[in-house]
Amino acid sequence: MTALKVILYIVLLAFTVAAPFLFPDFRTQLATLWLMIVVSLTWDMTGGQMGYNSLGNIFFYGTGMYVAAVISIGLVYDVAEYTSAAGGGMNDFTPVQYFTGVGLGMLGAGIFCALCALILGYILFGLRGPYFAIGTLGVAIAAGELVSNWEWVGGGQGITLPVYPADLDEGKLFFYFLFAGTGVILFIFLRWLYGTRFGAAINAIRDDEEKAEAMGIHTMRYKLVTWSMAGFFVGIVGAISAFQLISFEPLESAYQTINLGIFMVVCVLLGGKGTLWGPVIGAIVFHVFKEVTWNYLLGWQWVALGALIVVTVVYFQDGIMGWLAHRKPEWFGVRVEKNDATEGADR
Amino acid sequence: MDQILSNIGLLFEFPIVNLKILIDGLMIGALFALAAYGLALVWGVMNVKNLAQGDFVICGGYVAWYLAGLGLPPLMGVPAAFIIMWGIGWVCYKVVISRVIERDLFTSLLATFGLAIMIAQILNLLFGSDTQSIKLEYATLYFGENDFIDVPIAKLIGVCMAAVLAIGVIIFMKRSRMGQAIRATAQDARAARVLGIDTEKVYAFTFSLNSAICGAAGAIIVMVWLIQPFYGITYAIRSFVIVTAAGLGNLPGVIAAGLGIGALEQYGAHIFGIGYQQAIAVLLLLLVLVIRLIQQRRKRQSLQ
Amino acid sequence: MKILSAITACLSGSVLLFSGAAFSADEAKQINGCEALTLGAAISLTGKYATNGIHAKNGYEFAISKISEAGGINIGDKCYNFDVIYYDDESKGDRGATLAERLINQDKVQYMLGPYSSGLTKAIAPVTEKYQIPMVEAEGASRSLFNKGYKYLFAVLSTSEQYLASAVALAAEKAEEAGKDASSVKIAVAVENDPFSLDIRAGVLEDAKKFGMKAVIDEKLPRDLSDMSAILTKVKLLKPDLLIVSGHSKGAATAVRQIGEMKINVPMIALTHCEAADVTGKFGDTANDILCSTQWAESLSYEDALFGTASNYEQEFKATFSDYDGKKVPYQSAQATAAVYVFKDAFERAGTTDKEAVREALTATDLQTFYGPIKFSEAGNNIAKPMVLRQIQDGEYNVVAPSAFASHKVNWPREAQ
Amino acid sequence: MSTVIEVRNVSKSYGGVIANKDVSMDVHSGGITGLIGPNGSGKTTLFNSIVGYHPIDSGSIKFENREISKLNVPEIARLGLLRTFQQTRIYGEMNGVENMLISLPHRKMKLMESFGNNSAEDYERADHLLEFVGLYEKRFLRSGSLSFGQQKLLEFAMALMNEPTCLLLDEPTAGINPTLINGLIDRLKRANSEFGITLFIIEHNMRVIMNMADHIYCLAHGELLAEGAPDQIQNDQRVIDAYLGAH
Repeated sequence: MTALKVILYIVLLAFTVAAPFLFPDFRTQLATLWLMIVVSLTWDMTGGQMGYNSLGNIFFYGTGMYVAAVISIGLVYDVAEYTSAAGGGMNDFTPVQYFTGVGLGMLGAGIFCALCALILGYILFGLRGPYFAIGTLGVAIAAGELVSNWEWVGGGQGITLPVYPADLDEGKLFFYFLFAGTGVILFIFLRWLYGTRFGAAINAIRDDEEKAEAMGIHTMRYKLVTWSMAGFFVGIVGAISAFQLISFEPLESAYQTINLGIFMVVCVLLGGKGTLWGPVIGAIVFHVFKEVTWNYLLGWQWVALGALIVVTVVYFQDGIMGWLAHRKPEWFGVRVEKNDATEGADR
Repeated sequence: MDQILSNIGLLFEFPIVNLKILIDGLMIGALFALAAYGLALVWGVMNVKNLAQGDFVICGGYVAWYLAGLGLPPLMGVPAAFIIMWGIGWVCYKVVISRVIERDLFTSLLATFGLAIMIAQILNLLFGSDTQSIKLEYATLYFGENDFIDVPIAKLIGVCMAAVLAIGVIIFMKRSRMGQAIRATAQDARAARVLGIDTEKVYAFTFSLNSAICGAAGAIIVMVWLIQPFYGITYAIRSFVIVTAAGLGNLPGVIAAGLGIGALEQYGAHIFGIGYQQAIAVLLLLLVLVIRLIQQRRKRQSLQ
Repeated sequence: MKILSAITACLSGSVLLFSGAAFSADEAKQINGCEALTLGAAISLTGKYATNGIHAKNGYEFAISKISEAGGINIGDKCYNFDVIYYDDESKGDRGATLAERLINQDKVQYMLGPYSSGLTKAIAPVTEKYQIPMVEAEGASRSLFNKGYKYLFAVLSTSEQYLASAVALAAEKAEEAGKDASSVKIAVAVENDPFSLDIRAGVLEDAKKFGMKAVIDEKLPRDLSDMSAILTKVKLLKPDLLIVSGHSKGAATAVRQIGEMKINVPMIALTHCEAADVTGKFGDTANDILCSTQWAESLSYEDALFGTASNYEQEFKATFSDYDGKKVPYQSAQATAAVYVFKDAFERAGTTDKEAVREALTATDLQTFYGPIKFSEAGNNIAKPMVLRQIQDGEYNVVAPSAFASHKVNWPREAQ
Repeated sequence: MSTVIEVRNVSKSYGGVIANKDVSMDVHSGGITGLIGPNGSGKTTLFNSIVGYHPIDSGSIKFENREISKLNVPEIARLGLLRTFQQTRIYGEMNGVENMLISLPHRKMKLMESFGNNSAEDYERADHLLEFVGLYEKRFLRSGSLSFGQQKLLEFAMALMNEPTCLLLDEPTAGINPTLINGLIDRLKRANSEFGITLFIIEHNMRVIMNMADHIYCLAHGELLAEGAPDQIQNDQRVIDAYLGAH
């Protein structure tokens, strides 16, 4: 890393910390932006770096929400009673109970989702290409439908969690930094991971899985570990979202297949698949686009979004980073053949 | 649990229920099969996995509903939807699909997903999110003790039209020059091109045909059930279940799978409750995928 | 290297966009010669609740224009007029919560009108509570909203367990008239899997338990319902005495259609959302003798100074919105109007726009309106107004219960049409 | 000499067409074994059966005395039995060094080790092997941009990087510039002698295989036609007929 790079990273980090104070009115949107960044980065782990396009990563988000909610409620109350249709009127949590719930909930959600990824992956990773996408989409939809019929966690009623027990602005900062912290940790983690042998191995799976198998790479092991790492992080941000949203229900907030579930894919495609910065840039551009259309194109916002998906996928699939790599390959350390004189050297 | 057991008990206590469920299931299955047949066609011929399948169905429904509102006899809505959806399909092909055919499969999946969102939202903006249906002034036939089994003639007509359409398409594919060209392209597009078949034209035709079939299915659905802009995904999922189960280019298989899934879903809805209907459809999809996976594993292969 | 600078450029660009949006709104706007008093509302303009969301929005708009015509809201010696910032929540809870945050943070809204449906209200209420923003809502009836100790939530409508409670009581009454025990009544319940309908189910089952009745069918309808023959088949087999269906507009439409097709012969059928689904217009005779619960009916004898009588309200509302020609004005619109009216009343009594004072005034509300009396309990729900049950008799909605309001006798048992 | 691969009575047919019928052969440890036969005689089918690309109808295949006919591709590869492809397969988006590093013997790696970075030794070995096949100069080029022959050499180097016990090569000289063939033969031989890797080679080019192999099997119409030392095969009338008949 050059000194300039270090400085830029420091500037970006400083900006991350300063942002909620610079734009206090936009704290929630900034937090959501970090959520988008995290889910895009995790989607890219399998979709971009490993070549497995999942449409069902939202499964981990929803599951993370529910696991966190159940843990934080279960620490204090009986879950079934709390979630019963009348709600029981129980929502007194002391600050200690609340923060223990948040901490354990996040951790539990992450671990549970990682385990789910291992188990589901064992079945789903036998599917390749579009079948994998359809299979994962199926898992996410099925999970939402089943949870919405599961009365123990409130069924279609959803769950209402306690409110942040202290000052409001403090609460918003709290959630912003939870999201941003997860995002920064994830980014650093991925930056390191993609440089290891592990990173090379999942790239090999993406480029030619048959070859990778024939070379004796433990393809299944790497696929499972990658997906469970992605599941871990998505589970954690799901948990944070649950506490931030306070009230959520299964089909539209938790297992929101056609919202966040697709947004993350579009973000990655927009920014550039298989690159470290692509998902981040994509998430930023997408989030801004979304906020703007949702504000100024009332009613038509979804049509605009559908059009954005189609246009991105059809005409601009390499994304911003891919386009840059094409225009300026030298920025990416790609060397082009300079001369042909070496051809005869090995005769 | 008790509910499930008592529901199963009903099946044995009143055997006629089975007949009722089967009839209902087969009727809805016939329409699933129709939509799935279109999907099998585009999937097989141009390798496009069309997630907007269900939205074409709903779109066809709205066309028929709109025209009926303008005074067109409801039954004429089916051919009208067929023709108009042909046009819409052709436009979709030219603008979007033609550019994703040669690309990797995920591209077509995602592009059609975007298309699906757009269609649903445009329908919502045009017609509102209310459920809509055309009420046909036909009687209902009743059979059995206490008129237990009801078969609205409208439904019968719908199923017959579906059958006529399916047979028509089969004959077309077998006999006509275009049908032969489509089948040749499905087998090997490059070879077909070498032999002078204009594959671009074949693709455009196939996709428009698919869209038209879906439109007709939708026009039938709006007469016998109801439609809403966001119901598309239901039909898209069913189509995928059916095609995955039946395999490509296997028309009798598609019809059998369609009828079978219609019946299975009705049984599932009876036993577990109607709230699980969507879950049952999706779980069937997963089940089919897993079964196919195990088959492939035996051949030391994976499902591609 | 340049990648990083590109990224910083992107970041700062987006920041500019964000901050650009911040400097909109604000500045005292004038409406009709009075200062604007801004309310915020996230309402379903798209998605599955769009129909009813639009009914509610029309109700809000109607009230605002009426108030404006009548000279606005007089606070102290200044006059104000309401100005509502609407956002589309797409019938999605998380979207609603985000929009509420935006209304409060960016648009600096100090007062909120409610969204449509209990589910959305449930998602938004924690946010308004968090920011201590008074919200008067008219479309969230689930009891689960009123046991959370919310202090800034006020609902003009009756809670959902009351919707069909009178139908259960009616069924018990009829059974006893026929010389049978009330506990012999068998009930079939089919409700949508959402907070509102689940609360209705809870209310019905509680009441049924009091009478010792048995629920022979207890099923949930999926959200994308298009066919409920599976449930109706069971109804045919198990022959309940009372069938209860609640699933917003599409639940009502599907139920009425298939009840006709399948010749369902249940002595008493009770639904919600009949008017919103326009079942009489769509299905004609099939809808006869079906019981519909309603928060409000134009035939009731409520009245107030601004809107006149209930039937007067209906006429003027129809004159304003041509979409309602030949249909009933749904109670969803009426209660939305009432919510705005409650705000006006509270502002005038508070005599200030200070939101704490307004909240105090809201808690003390005791208002007679065209929609019925409004008085809030500690929890914020309206305890003054009863629900009424209407029966569709020859295409007309006639009030049949509770007896204090009944204009017609109930037709019982219902014959398959 | 011990037997590395032991093929016994293997039959395989594709929907009625018999590709292999009752084939038996042994590949001895440390040697170079050749497999020849006219087009369509079932050579590649046999290779695919050995490395697990498809199930066999009957018979047994053992690798180091372990039955592998029911295992699938990655499991077999992890035992140290590697193959190269007739149409080369490399990771086209990566450069030469990356291609080499990804070919490190993952089968010997524990999961935790895979999270490590490549050591200086690994780089050294990659450079050394790239030099061995004569691609050192081009090691930082995107490998997809290399010529077909160079890609083939790269694939061979990758296979060596993987430290296999036994390497199955499917037509290593096909498509290679004739002037480079001698160099390749030399390298194959050196790989065999210096690194001790058992080689099993399908080859069309008679001159090449006769020059290299110490034992040759000849397939025709899916059946084993002849086996023996190169001279024996060269003079075997049946082999000559089979090749002439194929023309």
